[in-house]
Amino acid sequence: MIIESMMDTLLAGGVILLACLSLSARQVFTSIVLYVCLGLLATLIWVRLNAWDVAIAEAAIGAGLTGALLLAAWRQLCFEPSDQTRESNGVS
Amino acid sequence: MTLNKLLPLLIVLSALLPGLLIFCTGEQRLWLRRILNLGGNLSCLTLIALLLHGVYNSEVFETRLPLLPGMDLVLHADALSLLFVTLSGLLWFLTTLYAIGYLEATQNRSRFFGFFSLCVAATLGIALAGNLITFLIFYELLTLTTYPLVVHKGNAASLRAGRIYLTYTMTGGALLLAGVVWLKALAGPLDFTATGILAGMPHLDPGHLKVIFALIITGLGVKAALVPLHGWLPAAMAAPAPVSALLHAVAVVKAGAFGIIRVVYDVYGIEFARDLGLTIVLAGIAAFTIVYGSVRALFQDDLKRRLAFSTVSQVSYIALGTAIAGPIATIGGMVHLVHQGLMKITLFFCAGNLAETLGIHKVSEMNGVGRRMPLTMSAFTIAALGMIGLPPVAGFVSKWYLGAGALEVEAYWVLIILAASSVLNALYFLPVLHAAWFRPPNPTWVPKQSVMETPWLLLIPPVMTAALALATGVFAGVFSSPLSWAELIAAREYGQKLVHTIDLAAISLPQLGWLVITPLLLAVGLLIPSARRLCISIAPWAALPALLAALLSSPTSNTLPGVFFGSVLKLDQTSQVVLLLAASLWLITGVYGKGYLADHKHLRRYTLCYLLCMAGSFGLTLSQDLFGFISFFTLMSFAAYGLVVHSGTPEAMRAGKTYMQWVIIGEVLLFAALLGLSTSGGGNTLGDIEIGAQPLWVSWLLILGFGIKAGLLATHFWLPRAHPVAPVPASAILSGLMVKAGLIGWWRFLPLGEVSLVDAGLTLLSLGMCGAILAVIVGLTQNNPKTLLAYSTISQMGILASGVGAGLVEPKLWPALSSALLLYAVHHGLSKAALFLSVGLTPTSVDKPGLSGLFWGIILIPVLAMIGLPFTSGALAKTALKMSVAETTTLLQLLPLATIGTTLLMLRFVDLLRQTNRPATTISSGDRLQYLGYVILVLLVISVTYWIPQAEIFIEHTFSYSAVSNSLMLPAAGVLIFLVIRNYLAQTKPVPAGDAIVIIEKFCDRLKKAADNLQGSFKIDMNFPGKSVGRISTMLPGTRLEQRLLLQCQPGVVFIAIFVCLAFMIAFN
Amino acid sequence: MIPLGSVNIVLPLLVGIPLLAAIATTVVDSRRWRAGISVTFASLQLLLIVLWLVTLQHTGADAAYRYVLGGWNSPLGINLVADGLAKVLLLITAVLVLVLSIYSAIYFTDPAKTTRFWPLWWLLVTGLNAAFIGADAFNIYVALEMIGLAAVALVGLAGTRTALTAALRYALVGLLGSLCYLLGVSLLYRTYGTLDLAQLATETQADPMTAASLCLISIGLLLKTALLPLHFWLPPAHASAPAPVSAALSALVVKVSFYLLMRFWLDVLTPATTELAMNLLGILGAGAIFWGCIAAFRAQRLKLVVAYSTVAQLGYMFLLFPLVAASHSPSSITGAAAAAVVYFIVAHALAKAAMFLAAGNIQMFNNHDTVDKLQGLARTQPLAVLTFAIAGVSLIGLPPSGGFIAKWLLLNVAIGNGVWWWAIVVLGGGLLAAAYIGRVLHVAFSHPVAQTIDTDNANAARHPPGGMVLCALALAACSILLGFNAEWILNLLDASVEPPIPGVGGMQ
Amino acid sequence: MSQEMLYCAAGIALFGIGMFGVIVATHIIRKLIAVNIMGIAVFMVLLATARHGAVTDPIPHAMVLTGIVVAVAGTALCLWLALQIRLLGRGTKGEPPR
Amino acid sequence: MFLKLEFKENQATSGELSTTTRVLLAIAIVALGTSLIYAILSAGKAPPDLAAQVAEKLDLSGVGNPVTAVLLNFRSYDTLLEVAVLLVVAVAIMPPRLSSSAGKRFLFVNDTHNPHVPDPILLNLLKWLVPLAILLGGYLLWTGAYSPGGAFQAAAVIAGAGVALSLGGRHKFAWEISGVRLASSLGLLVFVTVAATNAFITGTTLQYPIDHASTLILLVETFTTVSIATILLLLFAQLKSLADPPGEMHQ
Repeated sequence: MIIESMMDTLLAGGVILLACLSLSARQVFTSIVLYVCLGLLATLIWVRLNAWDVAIAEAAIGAGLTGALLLAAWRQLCFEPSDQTRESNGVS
Repeated sequence: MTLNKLLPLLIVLSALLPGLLIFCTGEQRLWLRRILNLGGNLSCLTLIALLLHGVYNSEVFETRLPLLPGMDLVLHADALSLLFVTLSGLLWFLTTLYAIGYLEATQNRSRFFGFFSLCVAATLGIALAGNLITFLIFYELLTLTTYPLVVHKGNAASLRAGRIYLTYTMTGGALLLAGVVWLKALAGPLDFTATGILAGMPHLDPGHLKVIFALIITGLGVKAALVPLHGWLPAAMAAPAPVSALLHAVAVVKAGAFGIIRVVYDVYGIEFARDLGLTIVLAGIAAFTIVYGSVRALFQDDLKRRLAFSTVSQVSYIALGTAIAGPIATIGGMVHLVHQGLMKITLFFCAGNLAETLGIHKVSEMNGVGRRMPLTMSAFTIAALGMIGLPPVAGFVSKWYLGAGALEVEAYWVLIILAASSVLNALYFLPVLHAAWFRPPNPTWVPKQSVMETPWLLLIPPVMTAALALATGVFAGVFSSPLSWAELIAAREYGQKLVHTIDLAAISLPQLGWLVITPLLLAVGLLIPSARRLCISIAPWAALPALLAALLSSPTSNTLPGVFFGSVLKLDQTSQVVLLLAASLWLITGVYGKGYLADHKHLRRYTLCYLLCMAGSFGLTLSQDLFGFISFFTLMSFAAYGLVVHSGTPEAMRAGKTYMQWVIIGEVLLFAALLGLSTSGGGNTLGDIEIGAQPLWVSWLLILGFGIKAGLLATHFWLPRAHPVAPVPASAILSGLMVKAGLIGWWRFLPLGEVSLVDAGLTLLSLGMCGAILAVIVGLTQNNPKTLLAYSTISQMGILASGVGAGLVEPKLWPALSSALLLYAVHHGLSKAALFLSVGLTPTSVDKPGLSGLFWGIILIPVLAMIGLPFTSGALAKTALKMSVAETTTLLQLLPLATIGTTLLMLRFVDLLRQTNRPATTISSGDRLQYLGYVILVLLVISVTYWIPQAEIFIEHTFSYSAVSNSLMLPAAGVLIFLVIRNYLAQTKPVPAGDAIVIIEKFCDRLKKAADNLQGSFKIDMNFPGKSVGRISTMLPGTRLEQRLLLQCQPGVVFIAIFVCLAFMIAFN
Repeated sequence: MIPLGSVNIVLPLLVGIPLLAAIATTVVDSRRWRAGISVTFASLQLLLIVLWLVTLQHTGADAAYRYVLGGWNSPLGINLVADGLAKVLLLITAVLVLVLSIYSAIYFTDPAKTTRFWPLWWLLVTGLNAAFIGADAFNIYVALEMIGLAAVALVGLAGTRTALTAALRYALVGLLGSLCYLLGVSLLYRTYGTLDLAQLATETQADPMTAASLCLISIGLLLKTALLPLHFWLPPAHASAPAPVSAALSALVVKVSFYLLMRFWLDVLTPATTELAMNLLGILGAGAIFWGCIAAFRAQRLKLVVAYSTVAQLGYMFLLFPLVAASHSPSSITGAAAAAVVYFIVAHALAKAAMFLAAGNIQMFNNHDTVDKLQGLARTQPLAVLTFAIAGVSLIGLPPSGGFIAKWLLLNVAIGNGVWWWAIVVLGGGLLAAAYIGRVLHVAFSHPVAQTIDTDNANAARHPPGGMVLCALALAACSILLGFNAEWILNLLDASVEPPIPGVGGMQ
Repeated sequence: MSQEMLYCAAGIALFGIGMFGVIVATHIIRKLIAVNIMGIAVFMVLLATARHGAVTDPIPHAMVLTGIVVAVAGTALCLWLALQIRLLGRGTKGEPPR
Repeated sequence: MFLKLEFKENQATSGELSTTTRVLLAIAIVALGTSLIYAILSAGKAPPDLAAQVAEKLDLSGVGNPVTAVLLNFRSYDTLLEVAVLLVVAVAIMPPRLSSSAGKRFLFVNDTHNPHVPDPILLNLLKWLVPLAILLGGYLLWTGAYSPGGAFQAAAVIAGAGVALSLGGRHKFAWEISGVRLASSLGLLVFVTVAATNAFITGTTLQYPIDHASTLILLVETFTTVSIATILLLLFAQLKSLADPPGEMHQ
């Protein structure tokens, strides 16, 4: 029991910590990465809370896909597309 | 549904549907539009005829549509609504004809005629509305449909007019709405009933009903152009002529007036409204509007503006008739609804014709226009004469009934209003007629193209309306004339048969009123260009009735119930003396002034102020009620401003400013004091009030308030500034008479002889004494003889004030003291006036020693009287004072000091007068008038005090040895002292006039500068974003202020703040 | 089991029809088809609702309808409910959807835009209907999100930078608001174990949890309703969206969250509400009225004027709360104050939609909508100005118009309960509204200044097609017609608006 | 403190952090992360609530599943809008997007 | 809060508020949160929640997994609207133009122009990973009826595979746009159709006939999975390649 409740406390604390870190990170990229970590930690919590369905969805959508979306948008937003990429007409 | 249920709706639809259809017609489809228009007109008229027939036979016509639960849209035809419906229908027809002619080949005619019809539909709806809610709906609809008409031209002026119109009417509409909702909440559905709904509901709180009445009447008053709410009407002149005609004659102003009739009669019930005391207020406003509108009309050169102000005035007849609250007056008011409509629409048609045909917009351009456009001007003339109220035109009928109605309920003042209004109407219409018919025409006008002076469509309507106006007057007694209808209505509203006969002999105008009215009438006469010269020349004689009354009349009292909540004018022994002083001074200064100010530029203005002051001073002398007193006091104070600033020099302006500041302070204090007096004393007239029961604060306020006028120390600052700068005769009046108004005030309102107010009395006493002495010291340093005299006035008034103070401390002294003070006041008034007048005299002929001696002789007489040498009025006054204050030793000991001071001042005055070198000229006729006035005054100085009945008891003592020796020794001491300090005085720099105030003013200036600086640093950028056309804010398109708010106080923070607030408040459970 | 033929089937159909329309317009490839489908479906929807309401009137069935979706009763399943309030809102939604659909069918010509517009439009309608008839707190959350995201996407459809920025801001606000709402709902679920509003209404007590959830729900919804200090997002979003979208946003979308607020405060969580908080809402509403009017008066763009006018008009609705607090009426959601506000909502919806459409027409004609440059509009675009003016009449609250009746009812309640200061607010707001409407009309009626013809504008400007003009005018006419008989809508509400007994209620 | 209470409290703390982040952050991605954190917070409260009784309650689970999808949808829409603005911004070098 | 929105990389985490404001803000939020936690702690005993009811009715739902039962039967209306929400975003983001030159390929084309040489290991990995993910998705979909898993999870996994494929560098998105429109609305369409059919069969919308419940739910789930996967992939694709000039997206 004690171990379990310690684990819960750690998880809860970790989530809060990650949230703080993610929001106070200097670089947007770091923020995103930390957020993805947060999502994964949340998945663990969902498992702890006996919510397997949610955990799967969170891992796939909440952390995974959202993270991918954020990263994709971040690349577009935060970098001026160089001429080179334009000419090559591709998106790296 | 039977026809009875449909007919009212059909009438409204007969105007509404053509309107809507016209919107859909193309701009160029002339004939279609005309057919629609006239078809609507004619069908409307037919329906109205049906309705008339039915209502006369007491059939019921009512359309009822559900609107809300317990609230229906009711169209109901009764006699009153028919009066208005018929007028609207008829004039709509004529105006349409006119408009078709007027707007030929202009733009946007479909829009115009569409809204025109809608506007009439709304008017018809107003007329037929069967309850207050329906009325409100159509009333607002009218606002909306007239707006496009007002702005039809689309130029800057009409847009401005439209904006003003909307602002006024929207505000009015909101107030009306508030009132109606409130009333609805109290009284349920508000169906109009002939004797009033609310009369049958005694459980309602009258206070609420009064407020509601005020709300509703204000709302309606906007459209009816009651005076403070009339601003939109003259501005709306920018609209095309047919619109103005309709607006003024039928639609808008009449809607307001009609609403007032409805509310007073059918909602409140006339008797109930009278019991609530509402009608008298309305009557007052209406009366004021009548006079005001007429006066404003006088000064307009623009013809349409003149007519507009005439409308402001005339429409209020309706409200007046309603508010007088007698059956006959009601008839007058209602019949005026029709008559004014006919006459005013004629006038506007004519004005439109003039503008359209000859381009005449101004009265001054109308010379000889009668020859060029005889038919138009004939119509104009008939209507104008009707407006004035000349028989047999329609206007006479309404005025007659109004007057008779007023007499019936003993509202005599209405007669004065009617008379004044008629005179004013004459004043602004007759010159127009004169010019049009008797002056040579302007040669540059377009000559007549054909037989007609102007297109026939423009000509027929005014001629017809003029004919109608004449006919309704001539055949007023005929069955189905507007008058008969109005009688029918009034009979239904009052639920009684009417009594037509009134005993006219029972009416008499209060005689004392004439004392006040005479100068006022002359003042009004000054406004008439032609009568101006005459009025100016007889202005001094306006004081004659007062003089006669003071000399000949026995004490009487008159009550004017209609003025100022029941004003009382009373002539008793005391006021007779004061009146004598006032009348003689006014007369003398008037005569003197005629010489002094001959050929002066602003003579008219001066005379006007002079007359107003005169009326005020007479009025306040006679008034026995609070409101009368304060009103006349105010009149005098304000009019005196004109005298003070008359010369227009910078000093005069500065003095005027100081004067005005203190007058206003005084007014405020007095207002509070009299209010307190009225509430604590339980009445408005001196007979009713228990003066002795006044609270202490009232006494203090009275002392201060009147002290300002009386030049009491510490409130005297305006006096040494204002008195010297005025023209000499005005200074004489100011110093001789007006400062006494303060004294009269104390006399009337302080509990003298009843209660002992030790603190207040001692304060007054010591202030007076200090003033008496300090003023001497400051006065001695002056170089200007008039300033010196002003300080002398302060000193003398100080003595009087200390006398009053003594009376306040020791009530038992008062009977004797009052006589002494009166004597002293008369003495001082006359002598001081004489002294001032002497400053303005020209020392003639230095070369003729005899005459020179005579000159100095007559100049010295008031000086000696002032000093109080034996056998002068001064000696009598001083002895009397000394005798009556015998028990107040402090005062007694200080009086000799004051006498010495006066001696010093007078000697210095003579000194100054001698030093002033004036060129000797030949005596002109003006100078002769001056000398005449002066000499009469000097004679009065010598004699008057001995005539006064109050003086009798003191006369013997004056001739006693001790008194004589006293009055010789003290001046002698004064002469000695003067000889010692004379050289010193000559070198002293004069204390600036107004002494302490100068320091205060400097301080204030500095403060203001500091404040300006401070404001500069916090300057708020109040740029109006609407003005900057070029800049379109795209990023955050809020207003600049909002941007600032948001940038400084982030929405997120606001969000959290609201969150916290909400949480707190919910948790607060 | 309820037979299919029962009138109740209307409730799920109200969600199903727009959803099907959304799917159809997504799949179909032609612009004309999309428009055709939309107008058909909109007519169908309106017809359905009208028939439904008429049937209800005739059968005189009970007030609140429940439809048990999936046959699972309420704590487990989701129910749909339509009480008087919802019926009125559904009706007005259907009317507006039809008119706006017709308008949009003409307005949007660019195929790239129609591909997006129609599905989004119908999804928005789905959300609106779902929110109005939802009886489940979480279901309402989903509907709210749907409305919010669809509205954001529709605002973004304008494609300008301003519009996109406004849309982004709107989206963030919407998300924040929804999350607050969701947290409140989860706390409610935690406390009472149910999400059904009717059940909650019977069970709620004034305990801290309920208060906390009320607070969270309220703040979320307030943010979405744009009450005064939280209104910052509304004017840019509403002003920069395409005209029909603006109309729908102002007329319907903000009303949803207000409707929910009404629900929660007056019905579901009433025990937790306090008079103080209700008065706070009222004061903020009064502030919104004044600020909105002032800002509208000062705004430079016509659509911004209209948008700020929405801010002001929303303020009126919030007067509901203090009025209810003052009336101490037990059934506050069907009381006179609520009836007044619902009437106000309807009147405002019609008038505001008409106004936005008119503004859209004007913008299309001039290719700009800077107020100060609209001189002579009354001559060139008389019908648009007429529409604007008529809608303005209703907004000001002049008779005869729906706005007048609404204000009349509000004033009646305010005065009847002796809270006259709210009456002053109502009247003063009307005057201020007159000021900004008057300003626009003033410019419109003035002579056109000698215009240097802006070539850019001249090329792009075009006369709005007659259909668009007529749509706007029809809505304006409706808003006037609404003023002629209020009874019908009030009957629909099942509300009692009987005024206090004469002389007894009053301000004694 | 029971597990359920702990996660409830943690959820509310996360909610606060997220809200602070939404308000304070200016970068759009950070704002969106904050919004998502708020979402996770609400889910945590809900899932903790599911453990409130004796048996795990599936209804909050379903709610959270729905919530996750909605959150992703909202995030995607916001990001897309931001990208659009950025795209337009590239064309016009003007004032910075606000 | 939303006045200043930045898009470019910046270092500062909080640009527009002063420190004082932020501290005040933090205090306010902490106070709010504390009182909220207090409210939760002070709440009384657990209410009767719905777990028991769900368990009781689970047999009637046609599926064994209570979460799936709630999602697709008890509260399927929520799910319906949720799919609609996804459709909202899909439509909003959808590229407006038809891809004319995409060779009518539904999702991907080989990106031969990409100058970046993809990592061969990654490419090999992807060759295995993508089919595996699709298989996993199918499994999750199938197993969702009895154990954790279901339409959303399946769709997410499949979409993840697509994301990975696109990140591999060898492939890029090529939308046959009407196909995408159809695919994204298919789930909803089937859902609505089933609901309507239910109404005809059982008389109540969304009420499955007990016998066919599991089949129908699986049907709905399958098509929903397709739609959701398409939409999620579309979201990613649009965010990833939005910077392309619109006309040249597919050559």
